[in-house]
Amino acid sequence: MSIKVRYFASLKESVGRAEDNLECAGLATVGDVWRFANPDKALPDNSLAAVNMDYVDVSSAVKDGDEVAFFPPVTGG
Amino acid sequence: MSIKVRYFASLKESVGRAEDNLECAGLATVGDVWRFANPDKALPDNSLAAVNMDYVDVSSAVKDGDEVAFFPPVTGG
Amino acid sequence: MAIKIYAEPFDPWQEIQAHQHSATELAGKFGATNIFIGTMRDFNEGDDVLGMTLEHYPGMTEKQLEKIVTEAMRQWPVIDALVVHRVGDILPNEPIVLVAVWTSHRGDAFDASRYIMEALKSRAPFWKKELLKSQTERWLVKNTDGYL
Amino acid sequence: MAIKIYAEPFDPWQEIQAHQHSATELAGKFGATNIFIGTMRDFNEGDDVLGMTLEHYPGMTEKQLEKIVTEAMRQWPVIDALVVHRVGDILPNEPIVLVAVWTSHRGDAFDASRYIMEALKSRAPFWKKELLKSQTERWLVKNTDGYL
Repeated sequence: MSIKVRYFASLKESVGRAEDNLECAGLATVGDVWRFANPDKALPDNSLAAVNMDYVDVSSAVKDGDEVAFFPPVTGG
Repeated sequence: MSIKVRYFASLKESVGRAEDNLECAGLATVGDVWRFANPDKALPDNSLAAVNMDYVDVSSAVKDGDEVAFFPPVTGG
Repeated sequence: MAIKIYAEPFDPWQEIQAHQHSATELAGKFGATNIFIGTMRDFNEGDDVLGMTLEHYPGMTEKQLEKIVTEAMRQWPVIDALVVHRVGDILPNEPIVLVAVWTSHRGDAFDASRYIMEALKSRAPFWKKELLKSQTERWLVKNTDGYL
Repeated sequence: MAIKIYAEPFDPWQEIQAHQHSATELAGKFGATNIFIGTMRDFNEGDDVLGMTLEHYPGMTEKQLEKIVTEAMRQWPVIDALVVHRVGDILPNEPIVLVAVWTSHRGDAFDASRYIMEALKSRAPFWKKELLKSQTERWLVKNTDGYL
């Protein structure tokens, strides 16, 4: 399966990348995507996650073609 | 004592005057002022009253030189 | 704080900008602005309305509005506030009232602006008389709670 | 409904007027407008701030803002709404966000405008990084409740 992973703001800086294009098998959840892309780094506690631009929990399912994003609490407005 | 009385909006139309300049004695309260100026007409129930441009009850005292106003509920904004 | 009563139509955007530019102490210091504008509609209570006449009690209007804004500034950390109100003959689409509040943080701007509007609606001595399409006139009897 | 994301400075008064004029269905029909503007300040948390960079998640930003405005329109009788948000490099005094809501009655305008702002603050994917006078940069960690 193909998963596009995107990182924003301070989380982008701390992982050192804006995105990953994963070709992988056996990733069931958003949490699995993080662990596959960042095996040596835990997802920071207050992080938010989105699949295809909607907010989700890390336990949410992912499927082929999804865009998964990880980012810190938002500070707009 | 001299009391200036002012009427506004629908109350002005129903009393038929915009103001009265009373020269009188023995008027103790705002209610007295109304009754002296309008002996044949009761102050409508929902009316508001002001003395020197501050809201008051009809039982409030008046003194020489006061400007007393009577008007219906306000509808600005 | 500025309180203005106009007998002629006013442009709310020009009023706000002029006030913001003249108040040099605002520059760089406010983070939040809340603005309320009340505009005349061409219908009310099921009837077509051609126009409106707004009567007021000169002097008492300004006194009550200053009191209301002072109360708001005591309750919330308001940096500056502007209230503009029309009187006289008003046509549909014309602004009737403008309230603008400048604060550091958004919660205070919303709260203070709303406080000023609600207090103005219940205490500022203005009275509206509508001219209906049927050519009859009618006094508005009472302000609503803002949700009717 | 209109949602706009600008990488350049915008004039909130022009945005509101342009929207109001283009939305011909508004003419004569709205009685209340509530507007919130968030403006960059030249200080924050006790430090002098020279500027700010606003990062966002293109696509998700628009999707979330549309969702928020749609929620507001479902909860209150909103005639029209406009949301404008800056991204990129921002200087003190520049507007960051504009929310404008047009309704028949004032209560709905205040409620819907505030709902949109609070939801935007907690759900729209924007992130601010401040450049301090000391030349250090810092990410804002969390939006406040609006009263800090």
